[in-house]
Amino acid sequence: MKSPEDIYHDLEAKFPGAGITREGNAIVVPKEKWAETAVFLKENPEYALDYLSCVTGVDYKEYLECVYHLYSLQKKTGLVTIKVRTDRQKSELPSVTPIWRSAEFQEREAYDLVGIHFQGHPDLRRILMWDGFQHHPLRKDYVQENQDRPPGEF
Amino acid sequence: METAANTSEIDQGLKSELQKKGIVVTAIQDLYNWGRRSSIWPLQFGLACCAIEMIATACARYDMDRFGAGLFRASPRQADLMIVAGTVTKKMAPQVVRLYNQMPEPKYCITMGACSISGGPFKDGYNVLRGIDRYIPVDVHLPGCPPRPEALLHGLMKLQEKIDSQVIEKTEWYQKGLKREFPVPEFGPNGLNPPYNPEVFTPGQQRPITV
Amino acid sequence: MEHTLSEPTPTLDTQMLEVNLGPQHPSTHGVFRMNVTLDGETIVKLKPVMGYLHRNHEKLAENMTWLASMPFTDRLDYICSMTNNFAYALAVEKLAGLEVPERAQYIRVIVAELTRLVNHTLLIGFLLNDLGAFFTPILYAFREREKILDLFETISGSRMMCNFFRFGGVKQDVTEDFIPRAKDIIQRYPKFLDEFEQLLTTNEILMARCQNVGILSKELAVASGISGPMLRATGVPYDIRKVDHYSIYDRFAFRVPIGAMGDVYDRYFVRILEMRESIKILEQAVREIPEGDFLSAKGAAGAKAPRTFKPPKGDVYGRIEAPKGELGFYLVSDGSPKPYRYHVRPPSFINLTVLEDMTLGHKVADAVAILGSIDIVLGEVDR
Amino acid sequence: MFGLGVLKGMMVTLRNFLGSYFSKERLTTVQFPEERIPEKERFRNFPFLVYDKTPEDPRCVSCDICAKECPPKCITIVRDSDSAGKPLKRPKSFDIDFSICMNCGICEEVCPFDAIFMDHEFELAQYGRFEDLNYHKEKLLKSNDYFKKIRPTDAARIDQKRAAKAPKA
Repeated sequence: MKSPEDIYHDLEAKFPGAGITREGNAIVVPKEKWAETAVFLKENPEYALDYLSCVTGVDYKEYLECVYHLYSLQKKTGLVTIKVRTDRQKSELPSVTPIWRSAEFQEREAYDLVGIHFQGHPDLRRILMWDGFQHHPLRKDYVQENQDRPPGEF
Repeated sequence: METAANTSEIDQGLKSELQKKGIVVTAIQDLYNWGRRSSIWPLQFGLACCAIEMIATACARYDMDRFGAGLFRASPRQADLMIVAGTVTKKMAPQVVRLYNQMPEPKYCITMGACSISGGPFKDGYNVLRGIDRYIPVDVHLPGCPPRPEALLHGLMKLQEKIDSQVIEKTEWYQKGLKREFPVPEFGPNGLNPPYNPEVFTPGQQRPITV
Repeated sequence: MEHTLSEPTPTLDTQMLEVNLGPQHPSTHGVFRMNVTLDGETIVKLKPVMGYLHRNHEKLAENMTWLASMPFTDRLDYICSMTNNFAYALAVEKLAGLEVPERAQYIRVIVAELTRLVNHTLLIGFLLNDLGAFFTPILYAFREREKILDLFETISGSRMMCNFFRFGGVKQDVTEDFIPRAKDIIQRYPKFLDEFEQLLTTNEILMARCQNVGILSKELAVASGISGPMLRATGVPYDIRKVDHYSIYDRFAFRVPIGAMGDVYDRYFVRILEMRESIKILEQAVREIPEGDFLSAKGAAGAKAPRTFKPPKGDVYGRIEAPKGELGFYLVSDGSPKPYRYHVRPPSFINLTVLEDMTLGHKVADAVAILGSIDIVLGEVDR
Repeated sequence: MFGLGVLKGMMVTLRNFLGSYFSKERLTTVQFPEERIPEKERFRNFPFLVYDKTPEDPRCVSCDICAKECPPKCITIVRDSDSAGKPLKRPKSFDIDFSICMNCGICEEVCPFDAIFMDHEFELAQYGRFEDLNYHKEKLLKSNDYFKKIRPTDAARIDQKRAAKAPKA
């Protein structure tokens, strides 16, 4: 199977000058190029990465990062990790739900807990917290409410 | 625990004498309590891991039916015991309080497991309520995570002792015109408000044990 | 057979009825809610609502040491606590590069496969409970589960929350009577499975209620990231024990059962066959378990003083074939004794993605059966 | 015949019902209060403190490691100090909040002084919550003989280790 190393070189060749870099065993793809790269990785018969196993939103204090773990079921080949970054205030990322349906709930969870807005997601609502909740609890600067405060205060 | 002592007027000597001859003498009070104690119908209501231990208690090996409590009623209208088995999250708390309100009197509540007593291991969670006795009165607290099935049976026996010791005239739920309706909390921007029900709960203080 | 939506007959224009199944409902295996829009009895729209048991396991793990999260992984999928520990231990060992001694590997495989037996037996009990056989199959299932839980309690100390794995091995060695008792259970389990199958598999009501109900196609299953017995029931031969070669599963000969139609009956039957395969693995593992130490020296030091256990900076994604599907842990370490980010990839949360596609056009009673066949546990769905 | 499968299922139930009169294995109910399941030695419910001779000097030296390592943070220790204010190697108060403890046994693992172990007692249902479930030092202290009674092999191993270390210290 092509190791992440080879995939990185193929991606470099396919999208020259797009700023795709490598970090450990992961491939960092800029947010603008992520939609095309995703389609390329899925459709290309060499990789056939048709199984998106896990989507995780991570808050790195300066930027937000979304980590995708991809597998190929046809070739039974192993892990390809893709990282896509966005800044904290205007956290926008292209959604991959149209490409891999398994991202539907996981992207809603990343939006709900870490606050990454996914454009093109069919139904981007909160999935774990109630709809009136106005914070993103897994961010490092989230402040929890005090449950012992007198009933009148907030 | 200052529950009203069950002062039935029959003196024990006469009672045991008659019992030898096969005549059972009892006060209406004892008969009524014995009837309620021996057929507590729990609500079929499980939240988390303790619910699996509750089902294991209801199954063959520990057999809750021997205490009359084996018949789990799915609708709150027919249940008179709510075993809060599992973590009560802020998103689920309004439903738990609404269920408790829908149960007919006399109703009892056992908080099974550390999570429903005080939030347990998850008490620092942003979506976890620190104990259901913030909104509804709880009769028996059952620590453990999860408590063994035998511990749940012991908790049930503890509740049965409490029911035995109740005297109708003094019990809270038998007063005329009683309206025990606990307000259902609403969802706020960062949690539930009100965070607790002042009549039922004051942070850190022991609520007087209801009769 | 494609279900066509029953168009309302011209003379009778009925309204669409919006019904809430859950969060307090006997069929939802805990606190799970389905907003169902009904046209008469047929389901037109079904929106799952979760989060009623969101206990913030990932936020809590961020300010606890690596080992302190181990007892919390028991509470993720609270029916199979050993496999949750297994996935978390494997992920951290991959991150910290720890070796696991031989005997510990065998103990891990034995308890993981015993947990698979418990999980599948319970699932079939709950599935039949949803189909209306109220509490009879569950009594059989829990009778067998008690035997295995007694075994877990003798070695780990707790029936359900075992907290038995440590990074680099297991917490304590198994007691002397563990192997003979495990052999005894393994010998008697096929007899119980035959009795269970005789009770259920050829039952006409079960066949009528489960066949051709909730059909899931292969392509939709792969696209939606479905994993575990649900994926194999659609005919995709994908078992992480065979693909990832983790732990010592390569030493055991076992087959991966796959279904044909992908309906509720296939999911039921694939699990029965998987139990028989697990028994084969257990027979080999119990025979070949070597002597030796149960926890590596570094692991023991880490367990004795968890705050000195600092894995190197970096991130890792470790996954195993949990009874419900692919259970993965994505862990980011910044070199401190506390994880920087701790994410759980729960199988039942993602298997719910296709709940709506499977239930459209079916009756409400079928939706309850389909949800039962997906095998969700809310501790894992909501984390 | 259509009903054959259902009938076979009923036969299984019948066999179990009749079998329960003969084979003990099918009659699994344990009559809890009178008849109890034999306790397993490694069963861990709630922690308790061990003292050797008198409850006044427990093995615990209030080093606070268990309080730091406890996942749900349910142990609070206050170190004792003598009249001159010098801290002593003894806890003045040692509280475990049983309504938070998750029975995980990590305090027993990390304690370097073999002072805290997991108990077998599980009949702890209470009516009150704050006073009744917050166990103080007096209620937690149990003798080493009690520890030997409930957990013979562990107690033997610990005593042997302590005996080997004691003469040198």
